[in-house]
Amino acid sequence: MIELKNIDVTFEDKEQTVKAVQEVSLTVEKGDIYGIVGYSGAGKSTLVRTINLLQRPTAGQVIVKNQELSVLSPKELRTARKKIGMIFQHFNLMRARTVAGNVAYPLKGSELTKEEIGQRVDELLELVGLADKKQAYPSQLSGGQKQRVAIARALANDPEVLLCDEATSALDPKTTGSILELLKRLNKKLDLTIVIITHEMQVVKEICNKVAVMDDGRVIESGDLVSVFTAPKAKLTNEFINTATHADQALEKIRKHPSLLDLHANDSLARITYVGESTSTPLIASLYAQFGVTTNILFGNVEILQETPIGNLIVVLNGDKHQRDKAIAYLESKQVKVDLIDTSHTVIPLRRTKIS
Amino acid sequence: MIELKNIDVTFEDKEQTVKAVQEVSLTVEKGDIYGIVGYSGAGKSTLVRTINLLQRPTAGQVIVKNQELSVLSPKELRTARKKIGMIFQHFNLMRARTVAGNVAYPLKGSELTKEEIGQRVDELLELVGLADKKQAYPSQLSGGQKQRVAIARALANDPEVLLCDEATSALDPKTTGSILELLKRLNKKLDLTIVIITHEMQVVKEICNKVAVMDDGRVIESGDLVSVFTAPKAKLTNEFINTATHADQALEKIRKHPSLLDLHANDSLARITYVGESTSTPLIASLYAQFGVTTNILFGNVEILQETPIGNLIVVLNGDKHQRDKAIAYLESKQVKVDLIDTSHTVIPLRRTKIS
Amino acid sequence: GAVTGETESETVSIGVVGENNDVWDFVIEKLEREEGLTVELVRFTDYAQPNTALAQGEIDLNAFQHKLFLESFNEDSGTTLVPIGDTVIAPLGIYSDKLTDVDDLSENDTVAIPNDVTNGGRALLLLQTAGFITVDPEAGTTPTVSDITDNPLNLDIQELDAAQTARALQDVTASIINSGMAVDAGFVPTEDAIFLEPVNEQSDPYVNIIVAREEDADNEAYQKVVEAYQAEDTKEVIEETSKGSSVPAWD
Amino acid sequence: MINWFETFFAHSLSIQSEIIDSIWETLYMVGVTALIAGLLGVVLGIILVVTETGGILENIKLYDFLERGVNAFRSVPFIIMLALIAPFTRLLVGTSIGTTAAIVPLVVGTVPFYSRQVQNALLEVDPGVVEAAEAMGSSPFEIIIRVYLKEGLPSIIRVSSVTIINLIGLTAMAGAIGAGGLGNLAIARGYNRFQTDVTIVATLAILVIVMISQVIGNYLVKKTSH
Amino acid sequence: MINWFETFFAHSLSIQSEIIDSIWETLYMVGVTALIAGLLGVVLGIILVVTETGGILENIKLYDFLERGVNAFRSVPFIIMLALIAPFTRLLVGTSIGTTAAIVPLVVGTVPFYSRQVQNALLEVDPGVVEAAEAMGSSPFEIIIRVYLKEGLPSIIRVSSVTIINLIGLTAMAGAIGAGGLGNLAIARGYNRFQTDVTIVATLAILVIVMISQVIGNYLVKKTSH
Ligand SMILES: Nc1ncnc2c1ncn2[C@@H]1O[C@H](COP(=O)(O)OP(=O)(O)OP(=O)(O)O)[C@@H](O)[C@H]1O
Ligand SMILES: Nc1ncnc2c1ncn2[C@@H]1O[C@H](COP(=O)(O)OP(=O)(O)OP(=O)(O)O)[C@@H](O)[C@H]1O
Ligand SMILES: [Mg+2]
Ligand SMILES: [Mg+2]
Repeated sequence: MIELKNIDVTFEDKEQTVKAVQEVSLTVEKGDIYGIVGYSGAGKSTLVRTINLLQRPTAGQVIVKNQELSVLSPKELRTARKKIGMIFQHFNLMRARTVAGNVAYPLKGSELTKEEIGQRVDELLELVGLADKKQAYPSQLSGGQKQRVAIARALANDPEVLLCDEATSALDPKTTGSILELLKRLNKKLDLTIVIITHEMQVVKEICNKVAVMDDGRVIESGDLVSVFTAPKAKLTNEFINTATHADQALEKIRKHPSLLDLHANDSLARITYVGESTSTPLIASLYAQFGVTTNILFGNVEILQETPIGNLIVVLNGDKHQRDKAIAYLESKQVKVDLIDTSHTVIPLRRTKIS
Repeated sequence: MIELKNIDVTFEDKEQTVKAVQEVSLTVEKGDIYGIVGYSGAGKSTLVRTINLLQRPTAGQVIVKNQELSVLSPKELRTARKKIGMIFQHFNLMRARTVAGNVAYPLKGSELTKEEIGQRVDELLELVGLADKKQAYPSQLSGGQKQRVAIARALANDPEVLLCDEATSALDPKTTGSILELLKRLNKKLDLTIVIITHEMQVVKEICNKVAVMDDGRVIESGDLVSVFTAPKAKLTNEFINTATHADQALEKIRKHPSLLDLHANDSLARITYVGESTSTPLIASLYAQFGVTTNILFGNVEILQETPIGNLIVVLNGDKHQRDKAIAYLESKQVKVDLIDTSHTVIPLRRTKIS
Repeated sequence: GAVTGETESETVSIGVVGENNDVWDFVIEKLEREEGLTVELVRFTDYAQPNTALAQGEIDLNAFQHKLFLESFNEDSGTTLVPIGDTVIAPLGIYSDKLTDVDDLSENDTVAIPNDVTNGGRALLLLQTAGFITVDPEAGTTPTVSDITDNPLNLDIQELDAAQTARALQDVTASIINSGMAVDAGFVPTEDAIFLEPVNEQSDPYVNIIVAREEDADNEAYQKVVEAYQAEDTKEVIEETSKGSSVPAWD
Repeated sequence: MINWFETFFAHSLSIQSEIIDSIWETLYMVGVTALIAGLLGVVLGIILVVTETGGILENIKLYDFLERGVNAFRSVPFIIMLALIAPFTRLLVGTSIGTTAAIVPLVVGTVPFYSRQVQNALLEVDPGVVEAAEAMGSSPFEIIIRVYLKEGLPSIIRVSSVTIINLIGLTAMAGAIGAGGLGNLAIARGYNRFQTDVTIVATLAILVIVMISQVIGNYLVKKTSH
Repeated sequence: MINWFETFFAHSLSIQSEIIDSIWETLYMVGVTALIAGLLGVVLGIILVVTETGGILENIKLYDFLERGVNAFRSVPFIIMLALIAPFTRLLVGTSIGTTAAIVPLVVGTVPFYSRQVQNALLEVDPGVVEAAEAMGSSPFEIIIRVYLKEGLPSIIRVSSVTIINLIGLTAMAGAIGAGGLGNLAIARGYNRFQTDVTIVATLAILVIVMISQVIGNYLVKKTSH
């Protein structure tokens, strides 16, 4: 559906040159919900803006539905763009139009009659929970309401591709949930292809089937969600996943919280990670049953990514040293990854030094 | 430090009247990090804007540092405002000034010399990780970078109160983490009072000691973080907490995911919630040791709120019916709350109907 | 400032309108050479200003108007400016692209006249002299279009900028053009006008004058200026440069 | 009182019908010119905005050409413009003198000014919104109509007020070609003939027209800003 | 060729020094007026912005008064303005005629126009940014200098270009009080005396001045927009 080939975007001015995107190649299949994550300033927005050629790449090709966009005539490009909805990071609502007017904007000139447009607008506003703000102007809306108008507008034209630049960043978790639900439904029902920039890993986990991680203008890792999440190759990806599961913060907290870390000779602190079937086996009970090792969960995060359960626990294993080793061996035989944590220093670098 | 008494804010225009804030009373003590959560459009921004009188309330009193703001002369109000930093939801950066110029804005006219201002700006930009964008203009920044400039600017003047309107909504989790860390440090070191609007429950959990929940212009619940989180009184608060732990979504997923729900006669699905000391006891191992009941964690979220661990698990308990009952009784004796989940229908209403 | 006339090295400023000042240039040069008197022209484009400026003492003399104009100015603004010497008379003429004889003017024809006070009223009186209209005698010497009491041919009289009357010939049947303008526009008044204002006793009000404030009427230096103007050699220059559009009128 | 009034306003009272005529002439010239120059100025202003560097139909050559043209027209003193375009005026309205003929130079004198004003007004339309329209596949024409004109409307109305008032000033000079109007009345009748009362009456009448246009402008700005 | 040129431009060649003088007169009038009217216009424009409904120093009465005043001044035809304020001019510069004296009516004629333009320009400054400055405890004076003027600078420069060009047009009328200048040369010498070549030369000289101001304006706009 979307193919980016060796995209470079460079911003130049007198003082400096910013290479916002560098040699990015990415393929999004029809029906994908493709997440793009990365630190602030990594080049995510710039990259996504090349997909509908709002940002013309300095080098490289953008191919959408087998058409190379940069060779299209302006008219053909417009036709192509009509099928690519976009939700902007800063909303870009028209302040002279009401909420309804903004949502109706892309519908004018379509084959729909005035009544049909009205109906469609009502329907869309209903979907994003703004039916009561129909006649309000953007200046009268809260941040999240503006964002929802932008979402409704992007969906108005029944796009085949939807580009979302932090489409839920201003929304509370519940509204976010509803919007994601909506997107998922559209994706399923209409085979809508979605590219979604987000910094909420929760959003990625909940909705994406593929994910790309950007750093400093480059895509450093990409692939299907579960493999990226369970076997991250790049250090940054790992960090992202950790910040998302909050395991790092938890570990730090545990270390700071003395009562939790009152470890005895027979205790060891460990981090347990597992994917898939293992969850169906009651591991902790087995450890006790087979090795007499008790497991105290200090922090736990077990979740289901794309129908695959993933576990991430920080536990204190208690038992005879010999038995603990056996227990760990047992876990590893079950494809469970165990990292013993040396409590004298921190395992994972917790902050980029420049920030702390 | 901050006292809001019976605040009302009503927006009126020809067509309609919006009661954005209604009868809100709230007290923020010195050194508090006060979280305000609520659905999009609940009135959070409007409420916070009354604290420095950017929004004059239609009725009610705003008292900051024992001064009622509305009776101050313009000059006194300005002096008061200089000690209240604010991070706006839409950043409000000055596009004619560089990043450094924006951050330096509130410093001009202070006693600092030019060099000292330069140093302070460098220091602040270092803190928010933007030292390399010092000379860039806002139009050349990414969304998250803009937000960080706004944060640096709000901190420039060493405020005693910091009002943050979704100060990290455009930031990736790691940068968010660093910013929160920074705020926490300032709070500890300088006794900075912080009011933070956010829709990221993670932010609330990580940084706030108090929280207020707003709905439709009213504060429907407020209090210290742990009690609100562990014993929510309002239904909405509950929903918020659930969406934050993602327990609802997990439950729904579990129900949709057949392999996980291959329950047998001896199995029961349960949700286990506990607070505080219970985590120190290896519960799951005990259940097996004492009752022969194995516990399989399908979803788990164990975390530490303000030094208090809180657990939220969805588990399958396997064992003889009789033993299971005993196990549950045992858990309850340990102050652990157990909700058995009837798998034939959903326990918690999952979506507001108007959105689904 | 105002000149007292006591010393020889003073400057006399004379307000004029427009840029057609060849004669003055000649006179000024002569005064400088023969009398050691420095004269400076202050050029206005507007007919209302030079008198006001003179009355306020901002210039010493002015020379742009005829007697009639001065009279009405004094009357309207309560000033007591006085003429101290006659200069020339510039007869108005009726010109046309379409007619060769003024008597060919017929019903509903359009006639353009200048819209400034100096020439506007005079143009109406010229039309009266030519026998096309009658103006209310009560309006005196500066009637306006609304003072026309009889207009048998129902002439459509258009008031235009003085420089436009010549340019508008294509759009009107006839234009009344001030002779100076006519020459600039390439006409020879004596040949091209289909009707020229007679220079006679009756035209005395239209004789141009040098004007001073009343108290300065006898100022020596100013008299020298008048003398230098009213000389034979000046006459030659006038005839030469005006191509017959101005006639010396001081004799 | 009435007597004093009658004495002071003697001239004005005697030319009441001329004053009324002048009002109509001014309204006619201003009205028709505003319509035509308004249209042309908006079109030209839009062309300037869209062809400028970074515009939606960037065309530097055309932009430079138009900008120079606008400046060239604005450099010619109006009275000369009157004469300069007389042949063109004659072509359009059959004559180069009179109230209707004045409309041609008034339009020519107003369009460059107004187009600049419109350009400045439209430059303030949020580029992000223009971009959003582009992303939705709007054609340049649609963007002009549905984004620039719609979003820029309050600003356009504001500059239109300014322009109308300028135009009223310009009509005073159209007296040179016999167009009449209040400005001409104030100058040719009041000022040149030292009939101060006529000047006052005519100027007040202009003021009333100016005020009314301003009030209408303000009202429209208020109605279109959100 | 040269011969043809000499014939055609005969008048202009004979008054070369007058042309040079006129250029200086124009530059002098425009320069000094721009400085003074620029300052006054910006001040007045700012007062209009801050006293308007919702402004940082809202004061509806003052606003209405000023707005009416601005409109009143803009209603008076310039030629009448010249005469009207002559006593004031004399008070200020000792005389009411000549190039220097012309500056007074030019300023009076330019300030109301420019202040409106400045007002329109400043209205486009993002209210959110003004609010941010208020939240940081900036005084109204600081907000004016450090927010309105700073953020609105590109717009102010744009309207200044427009105003300078208007002002150049206005100087043509200052010939009425003997101020000279290129516009006057073009009209009184070229137009009134049918010396087309003088008209052309003077108009071209005006055009050059206009173009230069425009180029400088464009450059400054580019330098101050980000
Ligand atoms: N117009 C521009 N001129 C110069 N640099 C720019 C411009 N636009 C973006 N950049 C720079 O390019 C880099 C990538 O920006 P981009 O907006 O793509 O980041 P992002 O990944 O979307 O970040 P965020 O999550 O904060 O929105 C940033 O360093 C930014 O400063
Ligand atoms: N100027 C205004 N005129 C009319 N209504 C307004 C105005 N500003 C805000 N509102 C309304 O007031 C309500 C509260 O807005 P507010 O911005 O405080 O919400 P919020 O809680 O901050 O939401 P979000 O999380 O989406 O930012 C909303 O329904 C909004 O539409
Ligand atoms: Mg971005
Ligand atoms: Mg908000």
